[in-house]
Amino acid sequence: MSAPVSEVVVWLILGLPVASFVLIAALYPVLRRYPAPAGWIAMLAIGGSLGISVWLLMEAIGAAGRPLDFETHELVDVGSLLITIGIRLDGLTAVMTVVVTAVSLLVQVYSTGYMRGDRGYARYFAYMSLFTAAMLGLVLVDNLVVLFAFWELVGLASYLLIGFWFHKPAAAAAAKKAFLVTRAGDLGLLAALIFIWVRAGTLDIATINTEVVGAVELGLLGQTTLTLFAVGLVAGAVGKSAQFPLHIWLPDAMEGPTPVSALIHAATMVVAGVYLLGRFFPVLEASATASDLIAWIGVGTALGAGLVAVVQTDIKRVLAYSTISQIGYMMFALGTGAYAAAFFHLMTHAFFKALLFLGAGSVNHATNTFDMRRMGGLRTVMPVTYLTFVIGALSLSGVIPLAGFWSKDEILIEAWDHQPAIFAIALVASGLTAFYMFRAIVLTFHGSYRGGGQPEPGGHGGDAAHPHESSWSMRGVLVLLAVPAVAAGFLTFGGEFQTWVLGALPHPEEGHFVFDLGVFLASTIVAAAGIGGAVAIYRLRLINVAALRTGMLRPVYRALESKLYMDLLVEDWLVRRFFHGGLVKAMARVDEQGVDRALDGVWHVSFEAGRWGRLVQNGQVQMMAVALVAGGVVVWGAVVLFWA
Amino acid sequence: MTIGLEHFLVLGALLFGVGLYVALAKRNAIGVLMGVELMLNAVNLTLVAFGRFVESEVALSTSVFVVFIIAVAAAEIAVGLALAMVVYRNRDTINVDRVNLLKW
Amino acid sequence: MGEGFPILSILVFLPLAGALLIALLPGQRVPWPAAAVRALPGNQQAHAKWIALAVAFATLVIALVLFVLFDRADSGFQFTDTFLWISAQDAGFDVSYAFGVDGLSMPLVLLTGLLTTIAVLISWRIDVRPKEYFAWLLVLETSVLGVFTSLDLIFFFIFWELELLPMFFLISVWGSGRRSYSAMKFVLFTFFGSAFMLVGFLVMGVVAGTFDMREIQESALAGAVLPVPAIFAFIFLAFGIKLPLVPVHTWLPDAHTDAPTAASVMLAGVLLKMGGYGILRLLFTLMPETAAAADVALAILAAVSIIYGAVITVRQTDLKRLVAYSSVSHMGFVLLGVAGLGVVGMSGAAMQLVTHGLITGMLFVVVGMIYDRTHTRQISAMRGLAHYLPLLSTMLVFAGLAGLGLPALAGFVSEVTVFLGAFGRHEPQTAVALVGVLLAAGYVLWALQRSVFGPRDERWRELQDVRAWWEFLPLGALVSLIVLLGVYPSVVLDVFELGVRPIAEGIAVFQPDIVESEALEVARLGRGG
Amino acid sequence: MDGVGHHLAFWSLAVITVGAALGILVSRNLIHAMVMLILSFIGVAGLYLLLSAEFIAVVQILVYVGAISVLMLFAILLTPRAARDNAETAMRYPGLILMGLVIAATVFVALETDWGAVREEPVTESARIIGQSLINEFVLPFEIAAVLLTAALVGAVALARRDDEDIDAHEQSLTLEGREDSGGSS
Amino acid sequence: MLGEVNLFGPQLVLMCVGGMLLVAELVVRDRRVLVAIAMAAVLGAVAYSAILLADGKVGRTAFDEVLVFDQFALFFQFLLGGVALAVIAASWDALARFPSRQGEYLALLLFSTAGLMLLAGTRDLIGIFVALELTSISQYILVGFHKDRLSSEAGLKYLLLGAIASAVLLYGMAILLGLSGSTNLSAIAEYVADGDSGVIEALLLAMVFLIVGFGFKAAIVPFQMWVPDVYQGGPTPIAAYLSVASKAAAFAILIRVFLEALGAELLSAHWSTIFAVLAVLSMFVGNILAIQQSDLKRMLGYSSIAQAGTILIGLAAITADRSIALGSGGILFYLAGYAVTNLTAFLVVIAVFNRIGSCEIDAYRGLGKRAPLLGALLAFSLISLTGFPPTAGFFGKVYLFDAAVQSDLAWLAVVGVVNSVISAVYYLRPVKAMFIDETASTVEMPARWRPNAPLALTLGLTSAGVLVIGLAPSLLIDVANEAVTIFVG
Repeated sequence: MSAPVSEVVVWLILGLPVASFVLIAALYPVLRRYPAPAGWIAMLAIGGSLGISVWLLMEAIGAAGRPLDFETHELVDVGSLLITIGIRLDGLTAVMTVVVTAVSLLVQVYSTGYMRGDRGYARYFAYMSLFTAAMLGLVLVDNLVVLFAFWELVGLASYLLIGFWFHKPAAAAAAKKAFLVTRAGDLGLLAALIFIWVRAGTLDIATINTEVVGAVELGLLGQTTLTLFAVGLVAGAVGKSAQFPLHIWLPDAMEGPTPVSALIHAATMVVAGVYLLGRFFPVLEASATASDLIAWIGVGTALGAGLVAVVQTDIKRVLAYSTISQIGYMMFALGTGAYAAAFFHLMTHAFFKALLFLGAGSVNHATNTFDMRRMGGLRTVMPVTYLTFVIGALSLSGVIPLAGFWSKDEILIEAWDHQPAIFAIALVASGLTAFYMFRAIVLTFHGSYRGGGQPEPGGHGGDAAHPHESSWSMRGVLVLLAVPAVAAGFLTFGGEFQTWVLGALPHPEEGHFVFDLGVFLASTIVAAAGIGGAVAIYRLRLINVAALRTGMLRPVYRALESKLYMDLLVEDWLVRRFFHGGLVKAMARVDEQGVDRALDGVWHVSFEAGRWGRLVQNGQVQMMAVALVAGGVVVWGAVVLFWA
Repeated sequence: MTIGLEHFLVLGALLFGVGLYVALAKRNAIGVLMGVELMLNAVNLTLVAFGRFVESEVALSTSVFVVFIIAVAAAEIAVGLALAMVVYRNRDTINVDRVNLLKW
Repeated sequence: MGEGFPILSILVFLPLAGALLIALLPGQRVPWPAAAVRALPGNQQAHAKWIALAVAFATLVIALVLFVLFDRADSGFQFTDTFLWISAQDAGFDVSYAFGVDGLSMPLVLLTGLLTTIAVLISWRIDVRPKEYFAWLLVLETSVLGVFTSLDLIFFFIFWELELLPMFFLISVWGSGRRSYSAMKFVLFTFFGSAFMLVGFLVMGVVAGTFDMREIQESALAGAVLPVPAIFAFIFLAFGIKLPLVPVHTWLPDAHTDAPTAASVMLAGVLLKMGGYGILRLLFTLMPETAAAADVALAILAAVSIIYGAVITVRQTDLKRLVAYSSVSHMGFVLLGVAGLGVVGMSGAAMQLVTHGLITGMLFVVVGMIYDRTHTRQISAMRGLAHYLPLLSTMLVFAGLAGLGLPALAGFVSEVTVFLGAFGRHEPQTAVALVGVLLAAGYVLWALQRSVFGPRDERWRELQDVRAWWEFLPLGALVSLIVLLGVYPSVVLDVFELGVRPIAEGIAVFQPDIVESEALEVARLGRGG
Repeated sequence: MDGVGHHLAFWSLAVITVGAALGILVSRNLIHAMVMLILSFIGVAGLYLLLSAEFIAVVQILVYVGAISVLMLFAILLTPRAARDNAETAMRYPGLILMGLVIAATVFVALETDWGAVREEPVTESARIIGQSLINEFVLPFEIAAVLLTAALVGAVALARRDDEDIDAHEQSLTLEGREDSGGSS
Repeated sequence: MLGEVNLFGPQLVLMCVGGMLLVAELVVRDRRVLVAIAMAAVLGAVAYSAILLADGKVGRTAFDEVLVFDQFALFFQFLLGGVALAVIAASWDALARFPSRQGEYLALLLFSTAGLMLLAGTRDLIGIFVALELTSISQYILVGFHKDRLSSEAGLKYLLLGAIASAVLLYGMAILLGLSGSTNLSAIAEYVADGDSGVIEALLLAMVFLIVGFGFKAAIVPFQMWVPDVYQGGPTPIAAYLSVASKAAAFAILIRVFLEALGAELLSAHWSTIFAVLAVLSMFVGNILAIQQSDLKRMLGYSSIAQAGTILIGLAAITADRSIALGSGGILFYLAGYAVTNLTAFLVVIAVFNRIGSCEIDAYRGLGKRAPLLGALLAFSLISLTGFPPTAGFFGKVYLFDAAVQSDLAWLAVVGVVNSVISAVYYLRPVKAMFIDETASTVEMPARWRPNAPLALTLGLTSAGVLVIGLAPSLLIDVANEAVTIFVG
């Protein structure tokens, strides 16, 4: 099937943000002083990308989500290694590009308000363009190595944006942590791609999904090979998508600007892992081990992160843990075979989580803080923010008929079919979601105002003593995002969305709408319980939280507040004590004491030998004569005795 | 027992060894030179003995050799003594164990 | 550039001629050869650097022209320039003056030309004995170019040894810290290795009856005084020290740290490459059977170097030393790729030579520029440089990221190629080596976090960011090349493949089961079925 | 050579020669050692006679006893402030051991080697024949020896002579090598 | 008869002019005239050799084979003549210290050179002995020629040791003579070739005593201990002469005696091993002790011991069938390269000593600034001694090591290369002092100065030699190999 669109046009999706990045970088000396055009350049580019994406989505819909055929280009051809680059455009890609470009555009519009007055305004938009480009590349390409390249570039953008305010040591540290932890997972992906190439001789995604999987089914290739490959993919996904045990970077990543959190750490980049596993869904399906692995990791993460979110006092961290938890949902959805549901949730989550983050950003603009203990009562001064935030929270909590409900419901149904234990845990997590979200709403918007934070020197934001509603660009974006947060779920009714996404699979099937009354009731009850509980505890103060904290729930609290000891385990024990304190020290000892010492020893010995040797040369002529004659006699004796 | 080549050779060997000891152990430079002379005499004796006893054309060359050795020995001694004098002038001693400014 | 035109001789000896010209420049008056530069700005001593720049640039241009003219279909030596130099009658000691380039050496020659030009540029402010400095720099270039283009073992060895003296002087006169200790250590280590290499060469030459590396056959070495593995080991020692491999790497951090910036650039950029080049050109080409048998040991050595180097790097607090130690780790990849025995691995290894040269060269350039401004190399003493030195900090971040193997930058390509090429034969070693990538991210990011990031520090308020043309030029060139090779590696990789293919074919005779990739068998079957 | 006379002559000369040499070895007085040396030379001359090498014997007496010994006596007399003893240095014991080893080696070789056919009667050899061979086949060494003697003579004179500039040179060297002076003695 | 004397011509020229100088000195006191006469003599001798060569006299023998004019001898005549010229030129300043004895000095130098040339060209034990003594006695006197404390001590030590060594050598010759019944090397060779094992001990003793005697001159461990003292104490030009000319001639006679007379398998197996062991010892002892030195002259003394060890590799490297001349040819090649190299080093030392009166390495600090050219030349020669390309020393070593490898002595080559590494430690020390150390020497040093003209000229020639041999060794290798073809079976 020849593609109805020119390849160049597709590349433009990626090319426009790249151009934006290059342009801003090139004009940086000017834009540094007069930053406003930077935002326009970036938005124009991403707007263009969005336009093309939507067009392509239409095309993809037209093709029922089946991949369109594009040419591939040779990038590297050495020996048996052939790395090509080409476009993979199918329903999945089209949906992803639209989500990415749409959220991206909205976030950038929002950013023009949020970042106004920041010294790094232009730099910010350059980074954002870079990120968008990388993310689109990740989604679009058809070769595993190239995908990996974009995968890492996305990480780079994330690194740069988390560390955007690098003058804050916490931001710099968080950026490093994010990069390192995700890279640990990336190693798995790298290993997987090396492995599959060595074993199967191809890096083409489509080939792997069809021929290689087929070869395994035919017994031409070991099942282990596929499993190891899939496990490697899972490792990569776990790192990038902040799943247990590599989730620890995401909460720290909240040190970045809030729009960044919204775009990268909620809507797009962190779900790249989901995309990756979805991309290789046939592989995952073919490997039960990997499926189970990801299912249990996902659901465990969903629950654990939900628990930790309950005790967070920083609104962004609540959202971060919520993101981790929600991605856990998508992950176990993939693990349980709910491919389409996972992506449906990915899409809805992108919108409502971005909305929530941007709402948090709006609040931050007013109060100069993310600490919910210093907020309260903002409902009256920030009505738009409040309303949209509540919509987002409801959607997230899975309240019918908002978008979140439909996507989550679909996952739960599949889980129920597949593995009731997972369903049960997911249900608990769902309740927790509702609980912590409304805890956050209550603490932030209800009650009385608790003073806000100090404005940062050189930062933006206004007078925290008198909070006010944000600028039009920010409010407008919140409203715009609220629309899909409410309505995106309706795409599922005809099974359209599922059809598009399923079209990406080698053996596509017609998507259809699923609904299960039992599951619906269960999830709704749980959500209601969560909301009710939060309101009861934090608004109506039916239970004394402080007493609980110091009372019988103290160990639980401590465990939750220390993030279930994961940071401690990794940072303190693994990195600080084992790696730095043990391994590095030991090796450095070897380095300092080993080779050089040995050489010093040789040098020392020969030097000392010289020092003593020269004493023989004591200027006594008869000493010399003795040596002379003795030399002769000894040589003769030795020869006669031993050789002759 | 006939007095044969071996007798002279052993005698030469003994003389050589004693001369060597004198050269190696005596502290006076002139004493050392005496030892050297003894060694050369031992060589000469050996050569002459070869010339007397060995059945070949060697006789003539040994004699000539000995003459050359004697001449050279004389020259060597002369130069040696001259050098000893110079050392004496510089150091007021000709004891070789004290002539050790140059070392290490 | 017809047959017989001694273009390579000109290329190799042009820098030497330049060095002589500079050395002969009198302090006071301008002689006729230098009269041409009378009009140029600067004082008398400035002429030295202008001449050096002109010569280095001319060499670069020649190298570039050769690279363009290089016949990409011919896997043999091109532009050869040969005559019998030493012919000892009946003594079996015939040495050829033989230059030639093939796919393996061509990019390295280009790299040398480039980095020397950059080294000259970043030394623009040298005011201690500039004449000697630039002269030595050019002598160094000649020696390195000679190593990359020699086709005769003894000839090769001469250039190999010639490189020691310029480095000795560059480090010990213009260096810092314990420079004379470091210079001596460098010389002794290298000399030690090359001494054994010489014995290896001689043994080969004696038994093969020629020192011409195009004519030596491993099968002919069987009757040598030393068993072939011993010859291999002797020569490998020299290359291992140069590369450097753990445990003979300890000269490197000292030499790098104490050398002046340009010398560090040259050292990391081209001198270390001589080790990797030698392994491919001499060991694997001339002794394929032994090489094929030694691959497991080599891969283990490589993995140890990669991990050990990276772990030690983590501990460094001196920015330059950190970069230096990272070289140990990065050069381990070269050996790993080579140990893969196939075209992919060797191409990756060769590519790693170039990319490491560019990236580490750039790191040293930037660190040197930072040092020129802050007068410290201690990471703990730096903080928030990005506030006052935005461009330089960006460059440091860029180079650091390139160093940790970020895609779209050069390092990624070579590392991935190496991994792909090595994994088939050495699964455990390659798997261990993968961890090195993570460790690299660890030390690079740690260093960046503490040096360029962080709150403003008033101490650096007065610092000037990059502004001079001689600072922009090297940075710009390096950045664009790193990006170019990262995005479109084939421009160099194809040439390398041309060079390593015969080597791999030679080895394949002894190791028919070389598995780089199960050559699409499965995929084809799957498609068919 | 098996007559009683031969035996008597050989053994007595041997005793004289080696005994005198040992006398030098044990003597603590340089003059005594000198006398012993002359005695030893004479003994060797006697042995030459026994070996029918009359010409060599004469030369031996003339050069060694006549010239070299006198030279040595002069040297002794010209170094009045130098120690007069003939004591041994610290090299005594190494010297003894070495003497033993060398004698063992040379005696071993002398006795164990098959020196070939032994000539019963000595070839008659006279000063004339030696002289002829010196200007025929050995003319070259002869000429060289002449130059050698010249060189030695001239050199010895040049060394022993006191020149004005030598005194300067001596003083100069004292200042130049002043550092090393502390260890030495004068 | 005249034809025979003709072959003796070069040496005769030296001897006669030497005698004339002794006389001329009484009349002429002008240093220039005397030096000119001496140089003319050397040039005349060399020219004479050249004429003989051109006249096709190569291969002739004279005086009942006592003297031989072969290519081997010719090689050394040219080499030694060149060295003598350089040493005479280098003595320009030294001569000023003893104006009344200039003639003697030069004459002795000529006599000694004549002796050395003869040494390379005799095939008779008596001739060897007399030639050796001629050169030795002249050298004893020359070493003590300053007559100061150090010089006289050095002279006396050299003489006493030399006398003992000659006695030992003579004993060895006596045994050889007694066994073979001839002083002629060919006759000895015949004897050794069909010698039976019953005389092996005697032959070995003679052989070892010859090694002692010649090894003393060549400065091989353990017969080397005089070297540093004599180099340090004697006049520096004489030290240069000893380290180059004397050593060269010693190796010449070693090659001639051992290859020609004792070359039969019966002995060569033994002496090859002995030389290998002594080579190792010499290299290690020379190098390790040289590291300790602070006086450059003394350091060069130790270095010359190590160099002797390197050269010995060539003697040890005798292939079983001796079909190739690599080892001995390598020695000749190395000796020539070593001659120009070491002369360069010594000439700079002389120049510096003449100016600042010190040979301490510390005194060389800052020399690179004060006298860049001199410093560069010293550095260049030291680099050549270490064996870095592109110098004479490099090819010399490569060639000798190649010889070792060809003779299945790869281990010896390894020891050799390891020792090259060790030697870098001390050879680079003066380089560092001159060019790298910033703290200036405490010794007063004039700002910009040049050595006297003869020295400068010679220095230019020798250093050019180092470079030329390093760049185009082919010619010299051919000549050296040609010279030893007479020994090749």
